[in-house]
Order: sequence, then structure tokens, then C-alpha cells
Amino acid sequence: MNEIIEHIKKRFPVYEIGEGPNGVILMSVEASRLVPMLTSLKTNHGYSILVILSTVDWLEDCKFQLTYIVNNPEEKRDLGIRVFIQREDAEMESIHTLWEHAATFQREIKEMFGINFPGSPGVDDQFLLEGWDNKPPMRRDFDTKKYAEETFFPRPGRETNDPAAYMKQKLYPDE
Amino acid sequence: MSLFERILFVLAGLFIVLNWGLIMTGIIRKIIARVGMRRGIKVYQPYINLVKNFSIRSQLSHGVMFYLGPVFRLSGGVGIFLFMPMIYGSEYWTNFSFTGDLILISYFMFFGMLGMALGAGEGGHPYSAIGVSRGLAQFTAIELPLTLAILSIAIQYHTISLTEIVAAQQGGIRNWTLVTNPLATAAAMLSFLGAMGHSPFNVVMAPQENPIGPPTEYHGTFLGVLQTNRAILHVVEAVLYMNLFFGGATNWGTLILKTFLIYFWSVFVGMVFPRFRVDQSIPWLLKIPLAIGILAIIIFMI
Amino acid sequence: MSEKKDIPEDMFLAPENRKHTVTGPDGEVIHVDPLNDYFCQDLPKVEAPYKGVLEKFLNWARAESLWVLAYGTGCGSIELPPLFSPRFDAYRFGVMMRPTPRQSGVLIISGYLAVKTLKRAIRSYEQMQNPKYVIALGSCTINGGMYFDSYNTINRLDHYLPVDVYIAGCMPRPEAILAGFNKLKERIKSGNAEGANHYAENLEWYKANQKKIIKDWNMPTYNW
Amino acid sequence: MSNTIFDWKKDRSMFPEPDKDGKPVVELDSQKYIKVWQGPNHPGVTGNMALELTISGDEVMEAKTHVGYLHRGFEKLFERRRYMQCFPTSIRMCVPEPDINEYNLSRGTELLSGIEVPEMAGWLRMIALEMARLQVLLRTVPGQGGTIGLGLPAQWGLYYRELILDRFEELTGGRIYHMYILPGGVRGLLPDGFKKRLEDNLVKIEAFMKEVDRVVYSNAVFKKRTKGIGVVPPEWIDQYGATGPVARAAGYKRDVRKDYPYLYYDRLDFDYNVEHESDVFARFHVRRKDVDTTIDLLRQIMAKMPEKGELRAETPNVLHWKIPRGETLVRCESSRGEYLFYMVADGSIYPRRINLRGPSYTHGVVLLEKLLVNANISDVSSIMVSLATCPPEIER
Repeated sequence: MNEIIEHIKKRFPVYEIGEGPNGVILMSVEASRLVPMLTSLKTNHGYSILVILSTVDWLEDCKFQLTYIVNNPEEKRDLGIRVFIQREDAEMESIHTLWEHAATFQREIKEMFGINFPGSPGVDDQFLLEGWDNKPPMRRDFDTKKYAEETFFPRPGRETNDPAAYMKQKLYPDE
Repeated sequence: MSLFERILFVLAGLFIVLNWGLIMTGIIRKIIARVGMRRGIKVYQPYINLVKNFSIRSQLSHGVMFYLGPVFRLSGGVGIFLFMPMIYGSEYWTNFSFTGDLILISYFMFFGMLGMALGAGEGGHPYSAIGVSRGLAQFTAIELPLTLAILSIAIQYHTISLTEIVAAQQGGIRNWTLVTNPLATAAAMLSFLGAMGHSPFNVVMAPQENPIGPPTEYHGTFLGVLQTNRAILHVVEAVLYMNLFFGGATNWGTLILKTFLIYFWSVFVGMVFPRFRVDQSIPWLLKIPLAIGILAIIIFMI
Repeated sequence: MSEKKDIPEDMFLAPENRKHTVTGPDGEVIHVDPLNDYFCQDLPKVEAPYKGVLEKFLNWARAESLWVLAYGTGCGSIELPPLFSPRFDAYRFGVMMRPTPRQSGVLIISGYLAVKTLKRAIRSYEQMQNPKYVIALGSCTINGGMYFDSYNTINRLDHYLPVDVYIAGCMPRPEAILAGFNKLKERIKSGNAEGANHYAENLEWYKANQKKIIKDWNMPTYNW
Repeated sequence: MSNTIFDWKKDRSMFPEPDKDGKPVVELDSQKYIKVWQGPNHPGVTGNMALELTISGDEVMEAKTHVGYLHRGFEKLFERRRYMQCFPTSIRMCVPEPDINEYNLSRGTELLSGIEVPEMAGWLRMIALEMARLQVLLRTVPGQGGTIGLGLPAQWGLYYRELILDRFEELTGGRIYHMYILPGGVRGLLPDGFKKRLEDNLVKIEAFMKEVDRVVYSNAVFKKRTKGIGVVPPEWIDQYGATGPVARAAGYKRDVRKDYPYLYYDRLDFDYNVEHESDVFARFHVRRKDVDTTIDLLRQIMAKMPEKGELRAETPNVLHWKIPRGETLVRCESSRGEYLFYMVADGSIYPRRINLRGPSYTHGVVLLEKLLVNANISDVSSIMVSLATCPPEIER
């Protein structure tokens, strides 16, 4: 395993290498070097499965984190590659040429986070939402509760107890 | 017997057939439920469904043919009944049977299908169209072995009158066509499986494919008419097979028992088989029943 | 008509449903407005029930023969197949699944409704024929349940469709659904289940609520 | 005997030419095609999703899946809920088999906060997971016959599924949603006599599966309808990220329980159920063998598990349980394939991101669209069920 990391380290500027609690090696790389790196992992190192393509919104740092986790079915190893991109006009290179089902992930991310993947098939089509005209809902600055209350006629009488405060008062009054 | 009396008896016969058809549907559904470890519907549930369908308040039409579809279908079912001798030897229950009735009945069997196809096509639902095209294609394949079997019987008994065919089979099970002409019976009973629309030949109303087939758009009174026809048609077609192959009936009790058993044959097979694809069912029908039917004719030709 | 007004109207429409013009064989210009031309634009009418014993008898028949539209709109539909399985066997009570809205009289909203499904549920409801009934399963249809703060699920079903029976729970057990069917039967037999007429009377209010959340309204006002 | 007279010779001149990607070019205006929506209100689709099929005759030319009818925004809701509050929400992400969500979320939380689970709890978790798997398989294995019109075994199967649900009710109090597995352990011990009653049910289910073998598995028409239908070429498996029974039916040895042993699966004795034909029948066969494996595993677990032990590890107060910043990937084997959670904690009491990736995410969208091209319209639902598409986990 370390051989591969050494090998990758030589060829690509990776940083923040660490092992997750489940034995997943996580590393970060510049956005521009991601596709060459994934191509190399897929063709040379047997990381032939794209397990997940996920996005984390770090609103505080004004950044999106894209996590590509690839899997080597022979060695039964996972490798997580993180990419940080700017939150404004976010755009990322598409990897649908490497794995076709990446297009589905990218279509969802485009809809949920507003990150564009130019060239990915069907990326502009509606995937989960229909007729959505607000902010992309998974962005952290979209307030789902406020939106729901304004839109969906909440039934009166639903008491909103903050569970923490309520249970503290009921169960642990001294704490 | 005057014509007026005759019409009265025909209507009474139709009433009996309709009721027996509805009850038979209930009993069959009950049996299917019991095999599936359920209690099943009430036996009189088909009556309630019929009343309910006629009680729907709002209806919408897709055009003239949409109206006429169920009417054609019903006239197909009633038409078969009108020319079908129900009880052998009875002056009252022979309906309008005449010497060439077998030909007319074969025609009426297709008539209802065609009317329904036109009406369902006007409904405009794509699944109706798929169901119709499947149904017509398969029904042609069903008709062929049946026609061959009928021809074989016609050659055997030198008649195309149902009454005379039944008359020739009287006098015990030895004289039934089932025994005297087993090949024709086999061909016809295999095609009967297809005609009744149970698995493996339920391509017209295939729940997981084209959910309900031609009647997708039919509702309310239209559906009520279709249900009425279904009840009549199932009994009357079973009566046709009974008259042709199983010695006819001399009283209503025999008729009820025999039609039930004949109809149950298709249910029995349908219970344990999945459905064919339409491009598998038609070759099957054109292979086995058709071959048997041709054999049945050849035997009498030699 | 200014063009600015047209664009937002057409934005969500499928290309074949947009207004367009066709030139005929003799050079005549035909304006096609698919939503108006291809669909029935009539609004539903209140269908007055019969009076007296006849209506009582018909109501009994309607109650004893409930044909349910086989449309699992939410996670409550996982309990619908067991309902028709040996242990619960709803067929005993005259309940049957129909795959087409034309022939069914009962719409079961099985749990939360996403906005995208709400549109289909409304279409299905409107394609059913009067009299028709709605059963709402689960707490999600009452007040949003555990999705009260979700951006994509509705909170109160009765703002969009007239509901006859609510069955609480997350999700309701098959026994509860059977009890719900019996409640619906009582309601029909007593002559109170006139949801379709109520919908026709208050169509404007329902439509306003529906159009508030279905942003891409690309169908006629009432889907016959 | 030669079949040439009766063989269907399709007139291919009517069908569209494939372009360079192998996809047929469909011109809707040519009047040769009908567009049919299979779903969302259609008995042939699994759950609430839609297939937009362009058909020519009986053949599907183009298929497009439409999902989102069940979208509830779970991943957004998780951002607003504490770790413990995520639990009742998370199990609703996959309705037929909710326990895998409980397990994945518990395991992820434990990994991120470094909690060790007591051994007894691990064994009890395995019982819950395997029972959930058995419960789903009892729906899907006979249900495969249901998709082509053999509804009777499917109905029997639902009865036997009820038996397992009874045991769940006894163990957890719930029929469908159990919430038995919690962070740090499980909620309760096995009730008295549970093992015996479960064993009784297993015997009954084994007898029932023999019946299924007779009625479905060796049925000539069933074989005719499923063999050679919906073939997934083995090279697509990695390319499309297919897992579970779909991969195993194509000859790949893929099973999370063996490849990445979690809980105590490495102490149990079982094997990969592999087939090679990769069609609907092979996938059905793999699932059929999975039923036997699951029953066997349940027996092994009951024999090997300790009698007594700690049920839950010490956890912090759930109301202000801050979990240190970190990322983790949790996977387990569901009845449909590899089921994954990608969890990111940011050090607060709320999770930053919990992303689910179920097997249907690829099976139900890309793979299904690809497989349906040139399939017969009668086989659509049978292919769909054989891929075990479960829409709630696609759209969450």
C-alpha cells in the first residue's frame, strides 16, 4: 500500500495524507491534477471502481470539498481523494469518461450543490427535483426549515421544543 | 312455441347464464385465494362490483367508438348465446339454434374482440394499443387450432349444427367427442387455455407489462357492461366446448357442473405457470395445438 | 401579448407542449396551443347524489367494493403488499387493487408526498371518477411527520386533496389500515364521503394551494 | 428439430440504426415509435419511480429512468439533526431493509468517536442484519416470478416474511422500522425462547423454499422467460460500479461480508454464491442461494454467540455528543449489494455530511437504462426487479 502512496506522491502534488478510522487512506490534491491522478490509479494501480463521489460544503471556508473514493477490488483497498474548489461559480472537471455512472453523481451534485461539470452527459437535466427555482438545496446557506414553513402550510399546534433544552429540563435539571 | 314465448325463454336463459357467470367468477376467485392461503373475496362480490360500477356518477367519453366498444363486446357475448343450444333435448332452452349455428358462433367469437379493439384504440392510452395488438395477434393463433378442431368434428359427424353434434354424443361417455376424437379435443382444449386469458397466455391483460390492457380507459358503466359480458362470455364459451367435446348437457345442473370444470381447466393451468411473452405464446400455439389439429383432420381424411 | 410573459410560462413545458405554429398545405398558418387543444379544459361539476333508499343502496355497494389505485406514493406502500397477503387479506372486505385511476375509487396516499409525487397524485386523483375517496397513511400526511422541515415534502395533505380518512402511525400497521378501510366504509354508508363534490366546489382554493408549490404547472387546470 | 419455420425473423430495416456508441438514434417524428411511461403508477416498477420507454413494436429503443418521486432531502435534514436524532430519520432511507442504515450510521458514529462495541452487541447486530436480509429475500426471490405473472409463490413468500417480521416484533417492538442497533450497541437482549421460535420459522422457510424451487425454479416457462434476458456483460460490472448479486451473477466474487469483514462475519463459515450467466435467471439463482446462506448464517450465529454480555458501551450524553472532525467510509452488505455511508464530522454536535450510496444508485439508473435498450417490453419489469432497484436509496 505504501508503495502506491509513494508512487503517487512522486507524480502528483498530494498533501494532507492520512488514514481514516476505517482504514481508508485519504489525501488531497489540486483540482487540476485530479483527472490524471484518477486515470493513473485506474489504469496502473487497479483502482477500478468508483465507490462514491460526494460533496461537502465548508461554508465557513467558502469551499466545496469533493471526495472521490476509489476501490481496488483485488487488494480490497479504498483510496479517498479530496479536492477543494471555490464556492463561487464552482466548476469541476467531469470524470464520466473514466466511469459512466459518475455522470449520475455529477448530475445530482449539479442539482443539489450547483457545482457544474461541463461535458457530463445530462448534467443539466432535472434529477431529483422538479421545477426548483430556489438556491441549490444542499448548500448550507439554504434554510430548509424556513423554506418549508413558508411553502407547505405547517399545521398549527406543532410545539417546537428544542429537544436538548426540553430533555435537559425533564431529565437532567442539575446538569 | 310462439316467437314471443321463445324470446321470453331466451331472456330467461340469458339471466341464468349471467348469474351463473358472476357466481362462477366468485367461486374461482375464492379457489385461487385458498390456494394462496387466503380467505378470499365473498362469493357474491362480483355482484357488488357490478352495482358499484353502474353507480359511478361521472363518466367521460373519448368519442363514439369508445362508447360502442363495450356494446360490440357485449353483443359478441350475447350473440354467441343467442345461437347456442344450451340444454339438449329441451324445446325451451335451445335459443335460436339452427343448422349452421357453429359457423355463426365462430364469427361472433371474433366480433366482440374487434369491437373492443376499436373502442380501446379510441381510448388513446398507449397500453390499450399494446394490449389490443397483442390480443388480436394471439387470438388469430388461438382461432386456428380451434377451427381445425371444429372442422375435424364437422367431418366426423357430417354436420355443422351444434344440436346434431350434441345429439351424436348422447348415450354415455363412450360417445363423447373426447373419446371418439381425442386429437380434436386436445387441440381445442389447448387453444381454450389461450382464449380464457389466464397464464401463460394472459398477454392482453398482463399486470406487470401493460397493467390492464385494452380496458385501461374504461370506467363506470362502460366497465360494468364489460364485466357483464365477461360473465356471459366465460359461461357461453365453456358451453360451446361442452357441446362440442363433452356431450352437451341435458339439464341445467349438468351444464353448471360441466362449464365449471371446463373453465377451471384454464385456471388450473394458469395458477402454476408464468406468462409467455407474446412472441413465445404465438409460436407455441402455432406449434403444438396446430399440429394436433392438423393431425385430427388428416386422420379423418384418410 | 408581450414575449416576456410567455417565456416563464413555457419554461418548464416539454417541447411538444409549447405553443407553436404550423403552416398548412395552402400556406395557412395554424396556431397550436397543446394544453388548450389536446386536453379537456372543462372544470368538474358537483354531481348531486340520489335521494333516499336508492342512494343508500348504492352507497352500500360503493362501500363494499373499494377499488384502490395501486400507486405507492411513499414508504407506507411497503405495508400495502402484506395487506393483500395471507395474513391480512383485505380482499375479504371487498378491497382490490386496480392499476388504472379510471377504474379505482380510492386513492391511498401512503406517507409523505414529495412535490414531484404530489403532482402525479393530483393527476391520478382527478382522473378518478366521482365518487372517489382519499385515505392518508402516516403522520407525514397529517402534519409533515418527521419531514416537517424538509424542503421537498408537503406538510398537510388536506390543503391539496380532500381527505376522507387519516390513519396515524409511522408507518401504520396493516391492521390499522384495515381498520381505516372499515372507517371509510362507515363514512361512505352514512353518506358523508362526498370528497369529490367538495373538491369540485372548492376547486379554486385547492388549485391555488397546488399551484403555489408545483412551480412547473404544465398540465390543464383539471386533468380529466 | 429445426425451429426455422417458427423462429421470429425480425425485420430490422424498421429499427433505427445504432450510432457509434451503440445507442439507436430514435427520431420521434418518424411515427415509428411510441413513448410509454412505465410508472410511477404502474405495477411493474419497483416502488415509486418511472421509466420513460420509447418503443418500436415490442422492443424498447430508448429507456430513461426518472427518479425523485421519493426525494425527502435526508442529507439536508441530517445537517439539522444531532447524531442521535439522525437515527429515526436514517432508517427511512431504505424502506424494505432499514436495518442496514441503522448499522451503518452506528458504525460510522462509533468509528468517528472511537467507541468500542461489546462483543454481545456485535452478535446481536448480526442477528438483526441477517434477519432483515432474509425478510427482503423472501419478498424478492418468489417476487421474481411475480414480475412475469406467477403471483402465487410471491403471495406465499409474503406469508413467510410475516414470520420473520413477527420475530422482529418480538425482538425490537417494530414491524418494519426497528431501531434496534444504536451507537455503542443494541437496544435489548434476545427474549426467552427466541432462538427456538426463530429456528422453527427457519425450518418452515426452508420447506417453503423447496416449494419455490419446484414451482418457480424448475418451471419451464419461467426458465424460458428469464434465461438470456438482461445480460450484464462482466466488463460492465466495474465500469458501472455494480455490486452484490448482480456482480456475483456475472462471476465476480464480491461480498462485503467476506471482503471487508465487519462485526464477526470472519468467524462464520460461508462462501460466495457465484453464477456465470449474468442474466435474470442467474441473478435469481444467486438470490435463491443467498436465502440458504442466510438461513445457515442465522443458525451459525445462534450457535456461536455468547449467552450473556454487555449490550452497550458507554456513550456520552447523546444530546451534546460532539464528535471530532474526521471522515469515514462505512460499508455493509445489503440484500441488493454494497451499501455505503460516507460520513464527515466537523467537531460539532451535528454531522457535517452523511452521504448514502446504495447499490440502486447505479443499478437503477445507468445500468438499467443500458440494459433495457433492445429488451422486450414484457421483460422490463423482470429486468428491473432482478437488479433489485429500490428508488428511496437513489433519491434519499
